[in-house]
Amino acid sequence: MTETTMEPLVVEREETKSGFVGQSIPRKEDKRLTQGQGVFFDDVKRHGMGYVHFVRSPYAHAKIVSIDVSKALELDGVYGTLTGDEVAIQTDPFFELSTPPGSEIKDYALAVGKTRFQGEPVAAVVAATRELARDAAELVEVEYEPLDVVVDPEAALAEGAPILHEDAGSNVVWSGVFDWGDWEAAKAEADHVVTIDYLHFDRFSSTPLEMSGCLVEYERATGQWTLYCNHQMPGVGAIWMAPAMRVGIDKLRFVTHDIGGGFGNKICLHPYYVACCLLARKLKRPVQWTEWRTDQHMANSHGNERVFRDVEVAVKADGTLLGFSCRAIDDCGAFPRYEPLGAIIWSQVTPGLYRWRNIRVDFTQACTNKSPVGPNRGYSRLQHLWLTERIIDIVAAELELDPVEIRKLNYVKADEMPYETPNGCVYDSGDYARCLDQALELVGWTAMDERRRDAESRGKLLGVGIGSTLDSGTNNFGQSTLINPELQFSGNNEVATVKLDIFGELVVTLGTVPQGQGHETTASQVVADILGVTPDDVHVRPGHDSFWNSHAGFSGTYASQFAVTGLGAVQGAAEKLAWEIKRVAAGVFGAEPDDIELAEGQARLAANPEAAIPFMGIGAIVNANNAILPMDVRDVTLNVRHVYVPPFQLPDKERKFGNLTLTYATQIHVCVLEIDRETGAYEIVDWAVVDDCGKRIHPQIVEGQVHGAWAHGVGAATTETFPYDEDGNLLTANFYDYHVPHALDMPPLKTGHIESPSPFTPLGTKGMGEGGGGAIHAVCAAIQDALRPVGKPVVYDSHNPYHRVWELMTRPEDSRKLVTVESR
Amino acid sequence: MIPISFQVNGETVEREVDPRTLLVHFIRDDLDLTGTHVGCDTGNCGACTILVDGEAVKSCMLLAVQADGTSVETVESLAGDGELTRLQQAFSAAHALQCGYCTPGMLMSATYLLRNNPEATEREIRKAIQGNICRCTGYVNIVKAIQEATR
Amino acid sequence: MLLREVQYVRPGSVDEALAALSSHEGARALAGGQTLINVMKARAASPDVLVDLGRLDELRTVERNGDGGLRIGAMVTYAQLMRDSTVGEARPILAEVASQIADVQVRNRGTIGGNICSSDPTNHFPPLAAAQGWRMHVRGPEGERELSADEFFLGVYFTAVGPGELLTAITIPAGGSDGFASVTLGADGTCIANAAAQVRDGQARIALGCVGATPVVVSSPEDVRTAAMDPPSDVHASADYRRHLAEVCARRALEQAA
Amino acid sequence: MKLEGTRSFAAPRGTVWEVLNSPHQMAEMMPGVESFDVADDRHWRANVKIPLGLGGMRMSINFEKLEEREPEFAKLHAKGTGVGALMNMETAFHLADGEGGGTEMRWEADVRIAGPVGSMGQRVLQPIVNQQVQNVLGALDKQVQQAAGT
Repeated sequence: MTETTMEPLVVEREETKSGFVGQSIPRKEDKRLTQGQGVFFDDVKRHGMGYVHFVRSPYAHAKIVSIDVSKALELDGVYGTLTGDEVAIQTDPFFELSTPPGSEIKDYALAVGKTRFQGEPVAAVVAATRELARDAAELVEVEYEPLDVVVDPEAALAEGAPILHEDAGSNVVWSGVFDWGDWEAAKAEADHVVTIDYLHFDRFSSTPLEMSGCLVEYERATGQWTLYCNHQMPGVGAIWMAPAMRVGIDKLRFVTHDIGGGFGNKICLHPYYVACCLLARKLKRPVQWTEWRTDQHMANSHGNERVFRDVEVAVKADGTLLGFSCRAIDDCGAFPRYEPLGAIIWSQVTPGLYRWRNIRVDFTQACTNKSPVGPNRGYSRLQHLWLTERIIDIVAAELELDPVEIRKLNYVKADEMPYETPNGCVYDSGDYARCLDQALELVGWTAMDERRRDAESRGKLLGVGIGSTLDSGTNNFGQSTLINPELQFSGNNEVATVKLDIFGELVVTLGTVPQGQGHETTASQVVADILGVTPDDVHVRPGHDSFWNSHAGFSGTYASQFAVTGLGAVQGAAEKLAWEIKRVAAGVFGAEPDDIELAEGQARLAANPEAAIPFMGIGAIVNANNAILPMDVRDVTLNVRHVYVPPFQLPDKERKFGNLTLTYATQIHVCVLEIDRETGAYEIVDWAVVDDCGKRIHPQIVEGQVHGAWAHGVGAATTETFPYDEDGNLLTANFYDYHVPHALDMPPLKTGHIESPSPFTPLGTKGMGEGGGGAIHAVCAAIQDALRPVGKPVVYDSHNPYHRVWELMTRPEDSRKLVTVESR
Repeated sequence: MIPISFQVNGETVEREVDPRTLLVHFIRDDLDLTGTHVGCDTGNCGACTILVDGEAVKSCMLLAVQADGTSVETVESLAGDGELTRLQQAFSAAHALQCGYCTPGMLMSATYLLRNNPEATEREIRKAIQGNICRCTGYVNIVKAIQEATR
Repeated sequence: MLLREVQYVRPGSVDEALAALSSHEGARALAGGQTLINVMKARAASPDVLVDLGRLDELRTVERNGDGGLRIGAMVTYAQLMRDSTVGEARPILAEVASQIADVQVRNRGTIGGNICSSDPTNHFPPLAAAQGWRMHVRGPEGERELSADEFFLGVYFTAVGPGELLTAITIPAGGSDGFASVTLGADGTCIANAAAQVRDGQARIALGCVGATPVVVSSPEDVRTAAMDPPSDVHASADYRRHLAEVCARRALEQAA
Repeated sequence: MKLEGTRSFAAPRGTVWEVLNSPHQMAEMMPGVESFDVADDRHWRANVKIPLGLGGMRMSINFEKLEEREPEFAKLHAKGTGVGALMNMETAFHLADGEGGGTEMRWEADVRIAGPVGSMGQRVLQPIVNQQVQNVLGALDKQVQQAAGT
């Protein structure tokens, strides 16, 4: 077995710099987390609290005829219940982002009148213990009248399909055509037009190990709710919840501490949280809800499933790609919630990594009787990037082109950066070809033929696949206006505060809501360098408390942006504080602020380091001894706030054109796998990934994100899937059937990196972490490569369990039918 | 309710328990040792791994009554004297944790491995943590950390 | 998670266990609990009384029979099978197969008796039991019965162990050579298809798992195609694919045995 | 999940019809019936505990007779609740005179299970349902024999 390579084999541009930024210092979070002292929401208890258990619909689509909670209420230890009828009276539907018909959809905390997916909560019960709550939930009698079910998005759009939302009158949430360049001209100019009838990006989710939940306290005196929870974007949660609950946004206090993974799956928790808030108010006691694994799989949020139809690709004889067109049908499940943002978010990476200029996508999003979707690591871009990577490999296979050469020929070049895409996005920096070369070298590209022969001698088919992706980070929320011109969102922002306390302690609060990304550590590195202290001297408050932590409209941890927005805010705040400290010291020494340097926890005269005031002294002077300060320094508070606002413009709504994200990190994967000729079972035997996310604040954390994104991709490509039967039963509602790769499933990993600093961000960093699904693309490509000798089947699905591989290899003609080449 | 008496991290615990209470819930809710986590409802994820009489087990597949008369070790026992164990230090040094939710179970599985096989190979390490799901790290740095701790 | 109400008893002897099992119709034996407790968490099955066999050390022994076979107590864990030197010498396949079941934690609790009594078609030991001619020793109020695999496995989650009865041990006749092969969901994961084989005096006996409610026995891989299988179609494999895998597993198990 | 089959009985059609249409005889046939109430001749309700090795799976089942054409055709609907699951079954049987005064029965059933148990997958459910159907048919044989004997 190849030894796992932990350190990058090739390190480009090694920079020696004093300071903590760029160093993999020990994480601040680790001390508590390795001792089991992390505080996750389910660890929080309150006197007299009741446990919530949701009664969930076993039907994917049914009319609710009646709900009878009387037997549940008779059980000893039951505190009360909540039903959809109460919810419909006490709250308004959550606002919808879409234009009609999607905007007409009514989404409440509990099902009102009918249920639209299996696992949808129809009632809630609160009891003294978790077990009793479940006992009581079983006693709630719900009479359903089953309705016809539709689980396929294309079937949902067909004439006569069962309609999920009568108010919308259609299963269409949103549709629109994206048309950039001149597709018809490109097609006319092409030497080959490759048509792919059908591609399917599968449904899965990152299934964070910690389930969703909250503990809610209601204070009657002030009408205020406190939610100890694990919402990863509470600001947005509040924007959904407060209007629906008919209260001001300040009535909702969100407190998070440690969160056991989010990956986007903890953004759409508002229906559950509203139900818990109503229960806490109704029952006059704290209530606690912990989702169970089966619940999470059935009814939390899945990643978007997407079908691509009639994909046409215009190619020149030498392999130059001119453009493509397709229809995309996105399946958002029973309720849009965060959607239809996914209908635009993909266009952050419209051309993928390639230079084609003529792209036309006819996009429709449909509702089906399945779990609602929500943002999921790589949200909406990985589906589209998978499409572009599939196109490249299918085109290469059909035209007998080398998958490496066709990529290099068509990749956006390093010297073209910053590069404006056909839809106005600006790729800030990067060198894709160099990343690819490095990845190929790591995996031993030149020895691959020998390895193929060796595999063959063991009854195996060896395949190599490339997955090249972009991780677009720092959203311009103006993109929402491209789906709904009425929406009043644009730009982005993030907040941090840094203060120097009375005894010299440096305290940082973040607007973000970390779930494992090490924000406490990286923020302390940035602050330490600016203030001349060590990260140990900087206390970054763990978690997020919306009453403590200053935050802005887009605060949260999502969409690969902390290294830009979060640390941009931290940097700004630390610089402001540095200036205040210098002014205080200058005031004391009768010098100018520019004469002061900050080092070793002191403010001192640069010309005479002996003249120094420790930070403790500065803190004491401003907070407790400020009469000694000159009048012009008395505005100093040593408690500063900075809002980082990226330089965005409003996009052009007509042309759907504009810069939608600030940074573009790159990940290039190369997967090597072996398929058992007799069974279709396969094993991933080697893997290399090269990452470029600009300046790296904490290389180890960056690598960790690369590892995680890789693992999610491998899972999605191989054993993680959320399939439904025709009745709308989810078939993988637990970790038995939804197989998450474990340590034996994951091959050794070789990693490398280059650094192309972003010219657009304060620290030269780029957002990263989502990874763009690179591993999915690489596995698909490797399977297709391995199967070339057995009839050259076409890998048409993002998820390829053994049985699908077996079908591909035994009936290659079935998938070959999907592709035609018209050569002129 | 059934009376039980057992050792938890070296201290005697005597309580009455409802037979249907799972050991993991007893540890978390009754003993307030919240380092032991719940990540699934089918015994697959290993976040609830503890040692019972020195054997690694999933505490969601044991009833609290079954712990009667045993000696239980949870993650809280590892740095009992305030000093992180070699393994805990290696986890931090190798960045073997991100969100930290799987970490307690992972540490207990690794502790069990190292007690029984202090010179485990990479393959043995992977096999030893196969019952512990991590969604953040792809296991790369977890394997590395345990390797560090074997040296 | 969150079980229904249940009573619990922990007998100190097999006789006490039998008495407890007989005293209540809804009583069930709790062995390692690695299946039963999960099923109870799903509230799919709900025994009224759990009779915990955990302290019955008399069921945790491995012995060599006079005829060179093995007698294995029903409460012997997978981990015990893996490290037991008698097993290692007499029937190393048992240790090899045990090491592929689930994970370390489950192997520390899960028992050979539980594996066959739960009679899940994807389990590892039922095909071995059928291929190797295990005898299941079932004790009840009327005394002890001895059953072959054919008599023992009745259906999914369903065996010949009746109310008030208890599987106490299995005996494995002195063997020829053994093999086991599987295709799993993830490395060492749930079996999508599996097969066990034994060759003794030139005679092959192959038992297929995952393709019916109970193990399907054939005498050669060529017979798999025509064997009376009823493989389920599910998210991991279609019935046809399972049939094909059964054939491959049969051949591989036999190759290992031969 | 759709199931179907045929079965021959060594008893006249009328006898088989009677057994199949008597709620009480029906109750005797079903595995694990704990209680049985007849509301009227078209509706009845059973509490069952389907015996599995791991412990019983409890369900409360409501039966409704949808259609009958004595003595050749009947259609039943059964809806079961319990264990966080819902079972919906529609079953129909056609009776015809068989050889030697016997009866030929052709039956079909469409069983749908929803909820978390439904989600556990066909792997487990399909064989369990098959098993229960075999039990019911076996019991039906016995009942018919008894009825024919008396």
